[in-house]
Amino acid sequence: MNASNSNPNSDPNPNSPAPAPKPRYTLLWISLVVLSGSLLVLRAAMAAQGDGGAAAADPAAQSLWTTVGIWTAAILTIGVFSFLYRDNPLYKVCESVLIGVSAAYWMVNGFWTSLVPQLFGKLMPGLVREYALPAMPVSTTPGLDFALACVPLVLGIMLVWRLAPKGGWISVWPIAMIIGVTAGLKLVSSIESDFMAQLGATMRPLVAMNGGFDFWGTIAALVGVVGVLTVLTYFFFSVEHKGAVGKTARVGVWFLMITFGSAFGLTVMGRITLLAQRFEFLFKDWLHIG
Amino acid sequence: MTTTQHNAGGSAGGSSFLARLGNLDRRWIFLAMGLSIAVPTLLKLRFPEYPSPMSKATFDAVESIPEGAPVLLSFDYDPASAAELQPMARALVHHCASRHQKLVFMALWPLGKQQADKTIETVLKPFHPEYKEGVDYVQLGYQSGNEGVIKLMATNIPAQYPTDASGAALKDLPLVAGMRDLSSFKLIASISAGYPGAKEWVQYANGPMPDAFKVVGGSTGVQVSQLLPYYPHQMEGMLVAVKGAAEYEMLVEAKYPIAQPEVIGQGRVRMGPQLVAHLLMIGLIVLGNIAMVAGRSRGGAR
Amino acid sequence: MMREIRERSRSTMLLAATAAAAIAIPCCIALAEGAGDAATPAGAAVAASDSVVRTDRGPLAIAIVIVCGAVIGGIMLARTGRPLKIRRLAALDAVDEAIGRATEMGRSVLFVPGIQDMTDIQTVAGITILGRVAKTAAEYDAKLEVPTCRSIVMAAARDAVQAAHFEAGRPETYNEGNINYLTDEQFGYVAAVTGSMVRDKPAACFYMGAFYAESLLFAENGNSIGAIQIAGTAEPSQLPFFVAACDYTLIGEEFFAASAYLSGERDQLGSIKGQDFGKLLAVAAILIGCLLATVGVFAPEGAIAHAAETIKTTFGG
Amino acid sequence: MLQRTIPIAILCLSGVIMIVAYFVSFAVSWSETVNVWFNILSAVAFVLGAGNLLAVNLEKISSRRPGWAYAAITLVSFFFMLVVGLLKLGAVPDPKNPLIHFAGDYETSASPYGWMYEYVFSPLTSTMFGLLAFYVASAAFRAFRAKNVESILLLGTAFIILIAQTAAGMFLTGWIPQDSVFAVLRFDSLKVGITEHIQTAGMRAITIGIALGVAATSLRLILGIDKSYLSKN
Repeated sequence: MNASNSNPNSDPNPNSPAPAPKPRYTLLWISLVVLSGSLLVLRAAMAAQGDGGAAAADPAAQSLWTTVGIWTAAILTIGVFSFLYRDNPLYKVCESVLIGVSAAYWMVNGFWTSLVPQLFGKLMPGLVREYALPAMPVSTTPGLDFALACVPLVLGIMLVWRLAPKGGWISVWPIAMIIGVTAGLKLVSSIESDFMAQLGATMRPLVAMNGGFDFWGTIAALVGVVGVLTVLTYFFFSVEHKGAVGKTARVGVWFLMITFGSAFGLTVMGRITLLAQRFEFLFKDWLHIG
Repeated sequence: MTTTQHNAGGSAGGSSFLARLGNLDRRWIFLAMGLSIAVPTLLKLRFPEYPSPMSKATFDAVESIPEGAPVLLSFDYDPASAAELQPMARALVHHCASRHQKLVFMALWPLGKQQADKTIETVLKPFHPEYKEGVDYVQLGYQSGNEGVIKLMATNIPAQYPTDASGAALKDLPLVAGMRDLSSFKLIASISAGYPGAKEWVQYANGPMPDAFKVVGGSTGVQVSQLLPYYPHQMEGMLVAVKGAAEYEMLVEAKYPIAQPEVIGQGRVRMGPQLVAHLLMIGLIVLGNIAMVAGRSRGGAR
Repeated sequence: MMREIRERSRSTMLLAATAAAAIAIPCCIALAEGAGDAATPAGAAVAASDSVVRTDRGPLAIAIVIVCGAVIGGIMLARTGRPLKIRRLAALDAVDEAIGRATEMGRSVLFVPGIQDMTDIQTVAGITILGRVAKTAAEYDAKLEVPTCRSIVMAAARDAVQAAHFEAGRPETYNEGNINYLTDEQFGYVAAVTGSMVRDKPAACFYMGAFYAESLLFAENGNSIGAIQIAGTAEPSQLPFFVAACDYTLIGEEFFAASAYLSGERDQLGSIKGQDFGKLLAVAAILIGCLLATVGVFAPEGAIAHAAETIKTTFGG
Repeated sequence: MLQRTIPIAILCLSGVIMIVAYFVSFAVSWSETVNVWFNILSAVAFVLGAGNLLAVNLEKISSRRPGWAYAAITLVSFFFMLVVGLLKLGAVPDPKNPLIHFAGDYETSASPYGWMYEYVFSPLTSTMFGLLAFYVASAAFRAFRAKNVESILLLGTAFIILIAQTAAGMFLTGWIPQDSVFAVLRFDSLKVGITEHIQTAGMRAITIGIALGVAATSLRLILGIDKSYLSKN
């Protein structure tokens, strides 16, 4: 780190583009993929048809769709994995489908969970209750609700106005409001729960007594406070990291490195679980093995 | 993925195996990783677990509240993180139900409600049939608003949740009819995969009323470093990743055995691939360093 | 030009005064109504729910005044014309180099402003940095691609990049089509961005904003195409991955300082000084708190132990 | 004026109001109200996003740029999902109000929208997420090299935590008695020591720094010093 913030492992000379992989590797990889792929498909096709796990109790038509669904999911799963080998048409299809489906998913979600109940439901409650949300509670202050719902409506129109040929600058107004509110909220909450609370949590006795003098407890307490102080020193921008400040900041960097190493190690577990779950799906739900 | 790594060592020109290893085509690493997870998954390998202090603290936090007291369970994750978190949710619900706590389920993530429903179906209904909806447990469901939901619940639960997930008014449900704010609960457990989640529960629920209830959290491995500063003062217990789930499962199962152990044994099954994959990672780190040293001693003059 | 500067500085002063007053008002009220109850927040919360002003939040109000006061003080100090020394951040020095390299190689520059909406201050800081990166890119005439995960971020990013082109004196080279919305879904966005990385092979990748699990997916794919990668985030959980896999990383506070640093404006540099002053106060508070608590260990019933406890509760620790 | 001064004033005012509201009892719920506004606003903003998505992909298709077929796939899947979702096609009727079509549940896997979620959207996203396991491995191999003190600390800590996370830690050092002086050398104690003391300290300092950074950035925006979000038409 050398008291600067370039990363310890950065490669100062990133590789230049390289020629295509050697043909013998390509052949090996392709045959590996084709072989395992055909084995998988064979196994899946031979597996009991249509009892896709949980859906076994469902009616026959449902079961067909479940089978189709599991096959679709399996192919898409393998398609995404294929990106690990190299970019390829199957991955590109998966990517395109994912972009389209997910963009629409969030739009539909926004429409039915935000726009309908919170905007239309306030602007024209009768209509919404009649056609979409019969269980929507009747408001005691319909006038106020209407007025409050008009604000985001107007802001929304201003935001979308940038599509219009003239006066697109007006869309900066709602963006300014969003940023302003965010700034105000975060200013308060970060000082309250991050700044003050963390300071309070650091203020601990530097000596641990557990009946008598607790050696390891004291070491732990000292490490905790020294760690916070040295890392904070690293974050000082006004002073160059030289002399005593530099040495302290260097210790701070060590603390940071241990922190990051530890966080990295802790994360691995979750990532592996996620992958294991995908394999569980392929083996159990699709191939019916294991 | 095709470019860089596999030929950058070409300059060594047919040199030693170790030096070239430094520029190993990363697809070999991918293959090794794939196998190290796929094989144990297929063979269902299981290893013993030893409860860590944090998992034990979580267990003790639940044990320390009076039996039958109300508990709020917030499902702040979606299916993407269910692999790590669902085992915790199952064990936690079984633990609470075995102690006859009153359970209130809710979600800060849209798909968290689904996860809560799944947990009710797989754990609560089959193994604790005495639990009646509305009396012993309530499913409030999801409300948008992130930490805003917590803030409002801290002062006024009915304002945030006029009805439960099925549309029944809160005042008609005996369990929650008299609840005004979060201080009605003795324990709040947030199983979370990010924002909003356990951190927000600490900030906005525990922050304004630090003594009203205990907060415990389950989190994915990646989130844990964000939550560590809050343990053990603002958060009494923490379950970390699938390992935390596995350890907690052991603690719960030892005291409250369940008819079908596999229902709350998912966490331990998923620890199998962990060992092999972790060993692989350790091997890779060692290998990378050997390769670096070998490469350095060869190319030292450059 | 001069008139604009004058107008700007006048409005800034005006706004500064308004904001300072507005921040100070609640604090004054809080103090007037007696922040004494603050030592017992739970009790105060109940009492405060009936009054107009949340007296239980008195300590917070004071903390806000102190922190904001420090930052405003830093800005005022900058305006006196004293020389401002801010240490160099290697990651920022590398920005020009990375864009220059991309230009030389005839490849594009990729800027990812995180996956959160404008309701996250990290995204706002990311967009600020985008403005500076875009200005350099416009000067070098490098192609800058900005895929976004939110529609509003796309709108804001377009404004910022367009402004940067104006500032660089090359409004004609601004191309709205390089700043696109992909999808709100985290992994859909990742799939699209990593896919295009592998295909277009940008020579420089910037990741500035709020990142979650995608950090390593971006960074490892960026590495595989040999791009220079500069990351900045205040998402503590993702810092390890950026630190391990990118060439340069702006860690937490550095990321926020970077947006001010890159502007080169005196006011903004002054605010970094203010941040430092805030840190100095934090260090002092920790030292005093620890000292009192340590003394308190030896005299658990004494006044010092009581003081230490009061301070700790006031901070909410 | 309209393009610069007013947005700055709006930003300043809304920021200050939110700060003040935190200290006023009757304004406690204001942040929830604006949160609702944001949700609506971002839902409205989808018009911008969808418009852009359409424009980009249609342009690719009409100009027959390389990969235009994939753009077509994107559009088809987008429209299919959008139409079945917005119109709630094939939704399961609400048992209480079977006659109101739009009251139906469109998210169960029995409806086309739910099916797409369950078998297309969800496997794709979780597999993308699962790819991380591979990248974590390659990052560890490539980046964890003992080049200097800092990187030794980084990789050493990761090494210890990785071992301690699994049964291997117990296998290697589990024989050291818990109450002996050497108990600190047990992998599980090392892990607890590192995460609870060093990592906590590091994260605390990072968090304090970030809090100051957030506060300063927010203030810069509220005071109108940072105006990079403004366009210059």
